[in-house]
Amino acid sequence: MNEVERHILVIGGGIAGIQASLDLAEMGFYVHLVERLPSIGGKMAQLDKTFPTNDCAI
Amino acid sequence: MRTLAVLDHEDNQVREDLNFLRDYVMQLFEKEMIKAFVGYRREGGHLIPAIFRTIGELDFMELDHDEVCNVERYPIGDICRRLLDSWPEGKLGVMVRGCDERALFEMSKWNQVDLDRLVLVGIACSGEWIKKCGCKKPYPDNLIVGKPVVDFTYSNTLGAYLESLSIEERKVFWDEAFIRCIKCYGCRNICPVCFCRDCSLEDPLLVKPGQTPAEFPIFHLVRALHMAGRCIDCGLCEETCPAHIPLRTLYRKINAIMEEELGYQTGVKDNEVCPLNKV
Amino acid sequence: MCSGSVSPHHILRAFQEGVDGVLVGGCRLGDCHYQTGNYMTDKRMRLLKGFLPFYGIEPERLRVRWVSSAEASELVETISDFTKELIELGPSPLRRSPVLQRVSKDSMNRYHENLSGFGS
Amino acid sequence: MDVGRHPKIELLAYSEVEEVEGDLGAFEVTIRKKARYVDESKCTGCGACAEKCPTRVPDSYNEGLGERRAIYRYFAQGIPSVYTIDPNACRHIAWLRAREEGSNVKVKKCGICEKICQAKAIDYLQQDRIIQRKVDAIVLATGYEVMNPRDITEYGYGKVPNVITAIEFERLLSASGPTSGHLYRPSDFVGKRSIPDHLPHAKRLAFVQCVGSRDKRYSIHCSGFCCMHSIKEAIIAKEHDSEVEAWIFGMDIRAVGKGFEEYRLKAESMGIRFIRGRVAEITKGKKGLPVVWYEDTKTRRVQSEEFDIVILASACLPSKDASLLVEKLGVELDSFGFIKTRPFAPFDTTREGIFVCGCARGPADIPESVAQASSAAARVAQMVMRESRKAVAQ
Amino acid sequence: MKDFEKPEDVRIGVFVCHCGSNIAGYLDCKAVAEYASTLPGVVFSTTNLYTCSESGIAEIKRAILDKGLTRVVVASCSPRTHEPLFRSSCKEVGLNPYLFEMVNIRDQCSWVHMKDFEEATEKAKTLVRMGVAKAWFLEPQEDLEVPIEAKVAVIGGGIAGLSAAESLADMGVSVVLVEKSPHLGGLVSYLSSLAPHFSSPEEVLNPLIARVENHSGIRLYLGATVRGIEGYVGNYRIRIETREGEELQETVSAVVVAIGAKPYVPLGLYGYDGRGIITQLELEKCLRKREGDALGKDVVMIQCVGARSQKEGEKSYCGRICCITAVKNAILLKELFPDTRVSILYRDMQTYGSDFEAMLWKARSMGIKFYVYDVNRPPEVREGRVLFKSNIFSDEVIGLPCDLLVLSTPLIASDDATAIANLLRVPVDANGFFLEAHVKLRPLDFATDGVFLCGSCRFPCTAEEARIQGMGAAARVGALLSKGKVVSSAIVAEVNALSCCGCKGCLGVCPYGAITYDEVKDVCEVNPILCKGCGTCTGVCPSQSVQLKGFNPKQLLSQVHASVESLKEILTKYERI
Repeated sequence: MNEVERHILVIGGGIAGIQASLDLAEMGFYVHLVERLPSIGGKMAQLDKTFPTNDCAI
Repeated sequence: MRTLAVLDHEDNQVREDLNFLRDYVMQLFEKEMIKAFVGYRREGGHLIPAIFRTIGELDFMELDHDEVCNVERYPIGDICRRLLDSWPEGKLGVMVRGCDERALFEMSKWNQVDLDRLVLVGIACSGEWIKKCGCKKPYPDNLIVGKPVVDFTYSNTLGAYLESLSIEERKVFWDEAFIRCIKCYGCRNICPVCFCRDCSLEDPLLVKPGQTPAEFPIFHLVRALHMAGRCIDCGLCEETCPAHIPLRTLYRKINAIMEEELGYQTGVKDNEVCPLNKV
Repeated sequence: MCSGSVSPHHILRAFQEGVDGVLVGGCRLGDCHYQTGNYMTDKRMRLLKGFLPFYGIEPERLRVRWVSSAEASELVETISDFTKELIELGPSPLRRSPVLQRVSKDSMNRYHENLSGFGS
Repeated sequence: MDVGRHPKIELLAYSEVEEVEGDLGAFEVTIRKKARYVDESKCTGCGACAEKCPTRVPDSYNEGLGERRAIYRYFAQGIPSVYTIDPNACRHIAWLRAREEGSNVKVKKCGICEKICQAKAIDYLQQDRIIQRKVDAIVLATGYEVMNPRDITEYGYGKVPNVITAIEFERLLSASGPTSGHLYRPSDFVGKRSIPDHLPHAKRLAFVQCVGSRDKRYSIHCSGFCCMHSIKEAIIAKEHDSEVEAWIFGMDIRAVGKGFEEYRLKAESMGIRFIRGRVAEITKGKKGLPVVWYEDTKTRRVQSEEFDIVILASACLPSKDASLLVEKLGVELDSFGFIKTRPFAPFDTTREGIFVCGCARGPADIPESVAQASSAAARVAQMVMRESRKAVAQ
Repeated sequence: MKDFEKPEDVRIGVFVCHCGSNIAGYLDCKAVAEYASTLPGVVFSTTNLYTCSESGIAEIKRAILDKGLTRVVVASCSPRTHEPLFRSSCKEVGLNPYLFEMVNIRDQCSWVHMKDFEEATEKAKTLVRMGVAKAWFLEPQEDLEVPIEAKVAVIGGGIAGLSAAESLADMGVSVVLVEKSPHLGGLVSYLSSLAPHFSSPEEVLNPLIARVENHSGIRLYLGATVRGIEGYVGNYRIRIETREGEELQETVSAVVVAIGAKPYVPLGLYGYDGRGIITQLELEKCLRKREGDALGKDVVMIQCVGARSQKEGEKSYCGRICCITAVKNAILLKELFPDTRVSILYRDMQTYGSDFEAMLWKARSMGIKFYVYDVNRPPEVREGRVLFKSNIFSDEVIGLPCDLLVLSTPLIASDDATAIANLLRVPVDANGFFLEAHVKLRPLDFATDGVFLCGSCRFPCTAEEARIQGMGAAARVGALLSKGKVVSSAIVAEVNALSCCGCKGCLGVCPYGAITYDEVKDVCEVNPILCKGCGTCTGVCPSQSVQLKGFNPKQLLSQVHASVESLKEILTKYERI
């Protein structure tokens, strides 16, 4: 869809940053995901299970 | 030229039917409606199915006699299927009894035989035949020779008896029957509606191979399930089974359920697909 | 994958292996992700359920249950209830009664008289 | 997990954005890649180093409940699953720095992890690296910060033992948490070397809603997901141990999403009690257990109830260090401190070419964040494509 | 029948996962792994804390390379979560992804047998034995690829559909927008103003409608209904009946459903008569025309009318936006007619989020009264007064004079939701709202590929949330289309021409019409693109000629056997060893 490679910067590696990066990448953009902590996952990674379906957050 | 030797005392009813049949088939040949005709002729005291290609050969066509009749029956449906496959064009006349016709109807439903290439010459069963076979409809729809006998009592006595037993007793009965099976596949080979090229009874994971008796009850139950919506109760399987296992009763039950639960009868020409095979 | 793909072969093979019960699960009728899969299963199971007792397997040993993926509790209840029922029914007849090995002479004869009386 | 392996995503973990110039279609971004003191390409994440590392430090992933070593992985399944040395904790780095500056502070030499690492990935001298990237658009997904309830003195967080925040309780429940899922009272194990065995299980839990939310003194907004979060934690606690008694104190229980009301009814059917009203105060009871003082609207009298653990559903606040970055980018904040967006242009910040999604623009639960992330991506694609078409047209 | 690899070529690796304590907490993973190593064909077996973590994946890859594995069996959680991840990891090191089998020892074992450690371990061993048995009979498969062109249909012209259409068109995708009513805008166009910023619907809708109407990439069908949808992702043929009644067909690669919802009419509740006792939507109509003085001095609103209740005909869910609408309308009423007394009776005030909560504070500051009513003793309406027992002042009955009673009712599924669901063969939940693929991780996709949803047809949502979901759906479609092709799973049915006797028994059973009869060869054939892999045909063929790749009779029957017998017996029976 795009002739020239487009680059997008995503700041923040929580669930929102991850999903945005994935969707942008699937749409053909090159994504740079910057995350302050040593690994991505944000607050959701600290959750054991998530409502309303109770399956694990990983 | 007819050979005289065999017929010592003739029964005029059979004589009448035979002549009527011969004239009818002669007309079929004259009108070029058929290329050949499948009927019976006598060989070493037995009636065997034979192909008559010219009017002359019709002289050898025979019917059996009530007294001496030993109800010799053959898988006419299967014979027609193979003949039609080997003769790509032209029509085939065939003498059919009630069961043969039902077999052909059912086979046409499963796209195994093309009814348009068959001219059915129906003959009604009577006397000895009805007693021996005991099927529900001992006469074909395309009835040409003989009168349909309707006043007879259809009885499924063994089936009724088994239904009266308790579930354990029934199991003992069937185990005693199934253990006699020597896995000769006779029932499958003679059955007109068993036309699969690669029978799943021979899949080692379904039925344990290399042992007799055939692993039961799975061998028989799987075949019974395949009979659902197909078996036309012609009884060839039970007749041919060397161990006299009451297979017909088993398959009558499966199709009784088909009728009760899913409201479907086999062997009827309305070519409505079996409910198990449509949405 | 749909309940429609469960062939009677699998169920009969399971019973032949001597299992005490077979539970066939599927989506609720009308809820099938593949439209009509479970309608086909329903027909096959009604046929099997009617036929098994004729051989000698109690129909309760084959249970069909429409449960949607959202109803976890119903599935749990179905399975525990089915297990309870099977415990009451006892081991499968294919395991329970002694499996005949050889056919004795007199049982052969008894079988013939028995049969000839019916002239099927 | 897919992000880690997607060919089109360059993952710059443990890095921060320093400067941003330019606008839509041509942004110049300088990023500081903080030194991990571990070579990312070599480290296999085996964890041998962490086992032998002598220094123990409170683990921020477990909200300080548990401990981690100076060389650590933020959490077990984290991506990239590479270890990092915490420069402030590691004895050896402090020793190296002391030697360099010639200061005479007494620090013991170490270097155990370097010896153990078969992949030879440890590199004490690794420096921060500054990298430049040219991008067409920027998406802020800086998330939120959980309010530290210490400022609300009457709830006694930090003073009364066993009063913890929802995230801390989450770590207690989690299998990968400090107590691997066992509900022990924090006062019984925090600060101890290892978890003493056969500790008493916490049986009575109180969930206090709107801690810092809907409160003029702190933040008037409602954080959206903490009601549901507390209900979920109560249900899981009850699944872990059926004798657990859970009370949820809240003005309105906001279960507004798809399937949320049914989830709340499930909680009620499991015996979780909902008390309408705001908790007044939490004090330390006789046995050192927290006592919750609240007004029972039925009897219209002030009641008190003692609990093993009190969980404060603290507010979802805009994250402070994200706000510093956002100022640098010249993006305005709204009255609540979240990133400002225009009505019906929900992802455009005040600076063209910079977009926002997730909790950075306002409290949102996971389904909303995911939906917002997807639509922010669409918005970005739309703007960038329109921009490139305009550029081509000129 | 195909010949099989030599037995020694079958080298199976078994990976038993602890899944934190989800599995290891309730059964002995080490024992299961040790048992697995005794099974024939298993050359490597191990356990790890999280097989789905990067270290777990790395271990699988290393084992495949070092041990030359030709099969991988992972015993962990449900295939739904990580099977694609495991399959692609095998593919990355050169192992065909379909030579992989997952055994679920979490949801089907440890989670349901939490109390009996030994039996759970034994059951896990049996499940692993069944997995290894099937692994023996796995055959390599290749995924199918279908080219896809950038053309999409959007059903529904409300704010969600408009946002999706505009966003897609701007991405260069050509869009076909079908709207049942003659005008665009949907429910929003009937409102007086929109929470939380009180912007007017025209302010929001008109620019959007203008952009959509004259966007070159969007073809509009107003007053049109969708009559039929056939086909599959990349090739949906949609039959549309236009306003003039002629029927035409559009071929698109994906479909976005945005048919919105409709308000619940509270017949028989609180004496609703549409004049003195009206719904919020009817109130909005009055506010739109700015005539309010006819409404009277005292206005009372009751929340959760027909919602959050188990009664017959009422809805069990919370309508999410009715509180917000009530508070917004109350503020508007107060601004237009400052001296009317407005009070709201509610169970829980669901003004979630920052903006809506600020609106609630504003409403309180304007003197709007809020009372909590007890759900078990709902308010009664008698001669112009509303009587109710508030559970704050427990025994006192409060009577409020009421010239106008406004009932806040939830949005319910639109009438043609079931029709569209049947056309697209997608599921709806108990309340008639569409069921998305995953409520959290894929909220805007359907389980069926190529079909997406947004707006209130998924669940009631505010106008702004509908716009967000609309653009989100556009992004999901964009992601699908950008690759230019669709990779469909290799798990499809296949007819073994050698054993098929052309009886057409399977033809009538296929819900997707994927099976055709070849006159010349006298056999049935499966069109792999149309086939969705449901396997219903395999259940009906007596000679097992039609088989599902990956679930053929050999594999399934071997599992049935393995549940009881030892693996050796099965393999000898099938002359594999």
